[in-house]
Amino acid sequence: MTDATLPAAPAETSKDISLIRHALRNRGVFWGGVVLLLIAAFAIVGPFFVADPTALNPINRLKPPGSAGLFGTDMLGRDVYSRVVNGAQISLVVGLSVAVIAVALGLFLGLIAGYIRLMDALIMRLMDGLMSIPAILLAIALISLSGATLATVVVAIVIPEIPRVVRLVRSVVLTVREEPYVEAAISAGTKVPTILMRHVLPNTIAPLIVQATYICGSAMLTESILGFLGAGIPPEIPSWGNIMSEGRTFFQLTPWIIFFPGVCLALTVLAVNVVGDGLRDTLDPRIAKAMR
Amino acid sequence: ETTLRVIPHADLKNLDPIWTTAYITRNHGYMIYDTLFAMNENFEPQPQMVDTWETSEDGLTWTFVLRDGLTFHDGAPVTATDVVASLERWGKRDGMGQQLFANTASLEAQDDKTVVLTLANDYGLVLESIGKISSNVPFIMPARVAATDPFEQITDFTGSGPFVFQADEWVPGSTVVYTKFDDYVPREEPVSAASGGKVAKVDKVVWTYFPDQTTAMNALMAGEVDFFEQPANDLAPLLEANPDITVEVNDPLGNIGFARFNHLLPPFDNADVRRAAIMAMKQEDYMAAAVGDPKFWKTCYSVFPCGTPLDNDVGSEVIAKGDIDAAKAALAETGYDGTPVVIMQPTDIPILSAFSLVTAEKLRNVGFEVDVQAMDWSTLTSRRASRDPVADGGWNMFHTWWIGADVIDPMAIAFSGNPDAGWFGWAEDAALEEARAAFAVAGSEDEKKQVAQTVQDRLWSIGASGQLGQFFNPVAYRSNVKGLIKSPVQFFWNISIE
Amino acid sequence: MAVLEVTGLTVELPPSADRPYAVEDITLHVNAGEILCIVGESGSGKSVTAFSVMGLADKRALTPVAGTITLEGEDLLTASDQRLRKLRGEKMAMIFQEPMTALNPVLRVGDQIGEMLEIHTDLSASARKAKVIEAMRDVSLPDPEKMYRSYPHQLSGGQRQRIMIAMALTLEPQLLIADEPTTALDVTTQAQILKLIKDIQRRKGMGVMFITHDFGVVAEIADRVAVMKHGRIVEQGTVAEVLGAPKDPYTQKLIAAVPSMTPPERPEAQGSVALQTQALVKTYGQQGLFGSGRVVRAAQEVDLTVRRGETLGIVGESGSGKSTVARCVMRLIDPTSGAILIDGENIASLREGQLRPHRRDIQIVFQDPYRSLNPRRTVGQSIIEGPVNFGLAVPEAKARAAELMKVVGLSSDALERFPHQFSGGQRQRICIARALAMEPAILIADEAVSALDVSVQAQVLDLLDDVRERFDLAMLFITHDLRVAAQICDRIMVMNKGEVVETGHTAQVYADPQHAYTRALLAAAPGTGPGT
Amino acid sequence: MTRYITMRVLSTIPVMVLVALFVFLMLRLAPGDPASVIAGDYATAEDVARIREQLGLSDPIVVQFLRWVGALIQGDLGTSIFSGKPVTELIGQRIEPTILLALTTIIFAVVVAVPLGTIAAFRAGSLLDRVVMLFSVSGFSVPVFVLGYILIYTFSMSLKILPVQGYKSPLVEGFGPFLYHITLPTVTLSVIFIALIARMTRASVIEVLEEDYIRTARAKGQSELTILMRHALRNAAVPVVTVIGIGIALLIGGVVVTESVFNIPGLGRLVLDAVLARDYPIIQGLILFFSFIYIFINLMIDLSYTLLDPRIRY
Ligand SMILES: Nc1ncnc2c1ncn2[C@@H]1O[C@H](COP(=O)(O)OP(=O)(O)OP(=O)(O)O)[C@@H](O)[C@H]1O
Ligand SMILES: Nc1ncnc2c1ncn2[C@@H]1O[C@H](COP(=O)(O)OP(=O)(O)OP(=O)(O)O)[C@@H](O)[C@H]1O
Ligand SMILES: [Mg+2]
Ligand SMILES: [Mg+2]
Repeated sequence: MTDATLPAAPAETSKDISLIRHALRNRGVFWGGVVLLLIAAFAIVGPFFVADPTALNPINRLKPPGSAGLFGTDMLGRDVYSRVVNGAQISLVVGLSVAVIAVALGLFLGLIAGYIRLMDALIMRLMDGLMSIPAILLAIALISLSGATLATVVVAIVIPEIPRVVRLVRSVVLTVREEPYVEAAISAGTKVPTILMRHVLPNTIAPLIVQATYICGSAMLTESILGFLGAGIPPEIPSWGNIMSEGRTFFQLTPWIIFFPGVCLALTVLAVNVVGDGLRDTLDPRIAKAMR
Repeated sequence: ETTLRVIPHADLKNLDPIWTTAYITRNHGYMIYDTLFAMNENFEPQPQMVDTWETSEDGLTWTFVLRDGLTFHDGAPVTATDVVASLERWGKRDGMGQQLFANTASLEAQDDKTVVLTLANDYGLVLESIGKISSNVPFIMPARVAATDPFEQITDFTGSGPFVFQADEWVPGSTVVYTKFDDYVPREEPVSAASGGKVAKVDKVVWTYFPDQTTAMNALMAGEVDFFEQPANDLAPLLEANPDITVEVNDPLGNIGFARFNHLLPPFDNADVRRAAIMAMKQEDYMAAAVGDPKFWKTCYSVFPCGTPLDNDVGSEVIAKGDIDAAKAALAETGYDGTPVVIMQPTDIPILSAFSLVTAEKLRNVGFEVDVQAMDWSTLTSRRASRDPVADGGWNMFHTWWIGADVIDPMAIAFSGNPDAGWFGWAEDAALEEARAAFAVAGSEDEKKQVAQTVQDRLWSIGASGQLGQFFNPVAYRSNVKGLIKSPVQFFWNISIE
Repeated sequence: MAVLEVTGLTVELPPSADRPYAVEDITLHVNAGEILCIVGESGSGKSVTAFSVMGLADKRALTPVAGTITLEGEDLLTASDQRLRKLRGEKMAMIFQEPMTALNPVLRVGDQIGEMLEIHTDLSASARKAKVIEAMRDVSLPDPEKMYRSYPHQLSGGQRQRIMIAMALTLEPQLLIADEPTTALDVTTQAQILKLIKDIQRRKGMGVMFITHDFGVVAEIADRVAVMKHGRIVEQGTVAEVLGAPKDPYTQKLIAAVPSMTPPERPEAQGSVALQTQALVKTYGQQGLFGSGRVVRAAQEVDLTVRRGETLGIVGESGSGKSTVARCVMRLIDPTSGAILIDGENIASLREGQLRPHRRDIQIVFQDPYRSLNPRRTVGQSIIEGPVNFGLAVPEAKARAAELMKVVGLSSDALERFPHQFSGGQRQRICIARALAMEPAILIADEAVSALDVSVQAQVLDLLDDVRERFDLAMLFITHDLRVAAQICDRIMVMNKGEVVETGHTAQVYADPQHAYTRALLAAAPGTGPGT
Repeated sequence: MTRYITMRVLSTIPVMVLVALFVFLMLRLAPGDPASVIAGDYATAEDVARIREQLGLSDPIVVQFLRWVGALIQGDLGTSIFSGKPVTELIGQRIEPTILLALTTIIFAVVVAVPLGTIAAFRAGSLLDRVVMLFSVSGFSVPVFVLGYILIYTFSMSLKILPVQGYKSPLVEGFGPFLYHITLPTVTLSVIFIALIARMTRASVIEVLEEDYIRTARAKGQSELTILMRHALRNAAVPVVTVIGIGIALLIGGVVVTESVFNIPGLGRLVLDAVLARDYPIIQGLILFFSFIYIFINLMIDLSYTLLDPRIRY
């Protein structure tokens, strides 16, 4: 009764590599990825080639592009081009760190809430509470407590994001933990932390990537809004958000101060979201099927 | 019915001009209250509610007789009792008021219309005090209202001024409505700053606060409002480009930019270090960065606003230099040990934010270690009260500005040299305090000028504060608005809409 | 006269598929008043053929490249979308395999039937309603007036399937296509549905194309049979011809693999008692703070005993509590009351930590071969997980896994592959290997073969019998397929509505059922009549 | 059902207590206090101390908290430190614009986004799908205030067809003026939700379109449009409604900026002003109010599930 002849399985060396290749076949992922890579390269290398973004030159303030610097100067006579270049780093750092922290914490809490019945109500009620505290209040409170730094802004943006990630992860866990292979692992005597890491966590990856790209984009926007409200990143540090919020009074007079960082920000947020949508389309088998 | 639609410079958060010093509340006070004396264009106190007054031979007894026809909005006549109660409440909160009462033996209502002030000793600033133009202004309220604890807010907004406050239409954060007070009897004299005949020429004044400058400007250009009290200087070119809009400077004194050191903490506990810092403060850079168009600012090296009687240049070389190299040399001599300078930067106030950044750059160039800490203005106001070391929440520097009227003479708290009663930063200089005391009793104008020069000399030689220039906020209004009054404070009487 | 004629139909698959054509050169016809059964292995193209006729095949993936389909002489492949929409429902209708998902969960069932009339007739709302109720009565749904307003989830599987049938039949189409309409249903419900379809077909003289992989069903209802394999029709003819004298080797193999309803002789098991439950009760409901108030008594006072080397079968209709008992025994859920004795020790109320040592002794093979292996882990990783948890070194565990792969008839290099690279039957065998890797004393198989077609099913059954003997296992075998139970079980336990209604030796129960429910169950098993 | 609602409402109490405690502590521990703001530039340390005393800010935090909770239990949210007005009255004055703005925004966003998402899903993978999704995502890539300025510049200053700013109550000034003034803020605020809702609708409808009952509907001969409207959308609604619910919570954040840019006297500005001035009673009252609203909306959303999907029962 042996049946040694297996159907010829496609030669697959590594599942992950093929996944990436599969994802890159999606046009959104490809082009969004290209744009993001360019921006990241610009952010890393750019600052070495531009003037000091904080150097003031008040006499030369509000000069249009061309006459003083590629993108003109702002109200303190700082070079908008070098601020935008340096801002790329800050904005990407804000976007990435908010996404990473929110996802990491949300994942941790979501796994626990979803898998351990006792913790569910407690964690979810706490999350409800967190969600009702506006980011602006947090930002100002944190800034007054520990001074305005990149970190306070990141924390202020992260905290309201966490409950949303927790909800998402929890909903995935609730369905996954009913899967027979999780029950099989329980039957095999696997301990809870291992089950979570080995069998539950991988299922949350696809929706989390999408959520993370969304958070990454919206964090960069929120950062600029905090700047607008006067509770953003310290003005000494250039970020796209605070360049725009500082330049907003000059919106009609010297639009370039807002225009250049605005275009960069829009492009980045767009690219990040396009990649996120693309990843969802390729990672979610049901949607991927429809897209074929 | 004519309505004047105004964008005020700030949100009217509360209504008690004695309880708070907020300028917007002061402006509100001028709408609904009247004062005994009022400052004219030349900063001389003129009678306003007072009809006649006389001073005794020894200068200690002052008798004031109220004008006829003064009535409160509720119809009750204004009496001497109301005046006494109002001045007493004011005297418990206002700095000049406290000084006046410190020198006063008694303040009494002799009859319905006569108030008698008896000084305990010689004091030269009686009319300057009760005719004070800026916060806190000794507004006259009904005695029952003035009976409120000065540290508690009043809840009854009955005044005797040219406009009536509409309490039920007040939306804090947004709208304040005033209507013309029909029974107000203006003086005969022509209007001159706060003094003269306060004639309400519109039926209604509506203040709508705009949190956003760009929107405020657009609303004015689109004709949705008539008057914009304090557009950002940088918006002036756009507003000027519109033929229907006039942009002009209405306040002859303007504002004085101010960099304040903490005299208690190193490195600024050393006068030489402070002077080295001041040497680097080139006013042109501050003004260009924060104000922009040179039309709206000028350099001013007198501690008293340029263009006012006490303006002088004694000891000003230190600030007039604006020279990094000189500052470097001066700092080198002090043996500065690299203690970081903590500058508090209020990010919600653009001008002060810009000042902070300019100072930071200059100090760095001079050789200071600088730590700029961004925060909101509220945090700054409470943190600046801390005398603790930096590690425990202290500070080394912050920036602010004074409206010219507030630093017009040596009595201003900004110039205090007494660290116990003085202003944040707590400068200490006995000679300075002596000179300020002398000013209070100085008789003649010349004597006053003399004392003022001494005060200024002391201020510069101890490097009390840095001075960043004199700048002017324009007002912008549509061409159908007529009759603006030149004054450091915005008044809405005498203005008509055509 | 032929209602439906398919000639030379070839449907192309997208380039990524494992073969170029879903179906190739299909020629068949359905006459009026006739039932044509299509049988064949999974993936052979039965559904594609049906969907192509209906014009419902996925346009993005499936393109007919040759052949014609005519319905009463009208060419369907060239018909416009609009014309097709008109024909669907009116002239041809279809019943789908899965009654739960084929109905829109948020619309009332009456309205869903009524939609058919709304699309194709001008009847007024009240006339429609009357007609719908009549149609529901036709398929013998109880109390149609009330059921009209029900939502699908409020009906049982059999009732839902009847709604589908009522829907398909309201407009009395000439052609009815039924794609495995009873696969998901238990035997009693299945029998009712089959009878219903046959009755209506006779009454209305429709042509029916009936797709199934159950030869019992074929024997029960078919006039003619077509056998498909790999996209082609390998044999076609009357029931008697195909079932009685199959010509094609594949058909022969299929028919040979159909298990018999007659249990073979088995020696009485003599081993020690490995597993015992005493008065096991499980009641669902009232979970959490806001849980629903519904209380389900899924298992009531269940007593069972399994000895080493013995297989106890649990049979019964869907929802009778079979899986509940298995999951309680595994302690994947907590029993409400009662005792579970493993080698004499009661594990019913042990905490998870105390349970761990027992986990080694008792293993389960789940019903669903597709979902019980983690798709992201290699087969080898899944198999060694348990032994490694219990302290076996990884290399030894791997060696044991390799050995077990041979036992279940797979090559050991399969350990490096992922589950999606295996067919359903192979996966089921991997699950068995995983369970055996723990060297358990007790093995539970929950519907371990229901999803497989007969030839694969036969292989797995042989394997189970083999390992039971080899490892002297106590086995609990859950199924709703009475033929399968007959072949593998030493003893049979019949469950109905959470209660054990009868237990006994297989041969004895089959030959002489005591309880009325057991009798009904046995009578309902398809294909028990002549022909098998 | 009633039991469920009661339990949900009751379970909000601990949440609100926690939120209240957290906010209270955060406010008191952060530097910056109203007394120094009130006292202003001329005040001496004694003045500030007296004001603190008067405002009860010099008592121990526990005492302050208990005092506040005590008043709260009697339905008193306290009075604003600055304006001296009761917090309830301040919220009352500001609630209408914010609620109506949120409402028009959600309506507008849903009306635009749901059809966009549905069309994109129906033609998933096509050029149309890409264009629609790019359009809806690009709306979400500019900060709200920049978008607001651009819209004001275009529609109010250049085309002169809409007002720059302001809010007109439909109850006082009538519906016409209300719409006239609310249009630009609504569009500004909607953009981010359009992206959110359209994306969710698309994903959800794509999934539903793969369901068997869609095939059943086709087998009946139903037209594609009716299938989308009657069968697909209804089933896709639950996640979409969830996103709308989260959107309303997000609105409270986005509305601050929109209210600033369009000068609408709403709750968003009230919070911001209160935070900047450290007007503790207003902040505390508003956060409680927000968490209440938020919990209420979540409850409504959960209840709406039972209407949208008869399988869901509580
Ligand atoms: N939409 C589709 N896209 C791609 N391939 C498809 C699609 N539908 C069917 N196929 C392929 O066509 C072949 C025939 O499938 P079909 O569904 O007709 O099988 P079946 O005989 O009905 O099997 P089962 O008994 O499992 O239902 C299979 O190989 C299947 O993978
Ligand atoms: N988690 C649960 N919560 C509530 N009720 C449940 C749960 N699991 C099962 N039930 C109910 O318990 C009853 C028995 O279910 P069980 O899964 O044991 O049936 P089964 O005999 O295995 O049926 P099938 O043949 O369909 O697998 C059913 O009515 C089912 O609806
Ligand atoms: Mg099929
Ligand atoms: Mg089961």
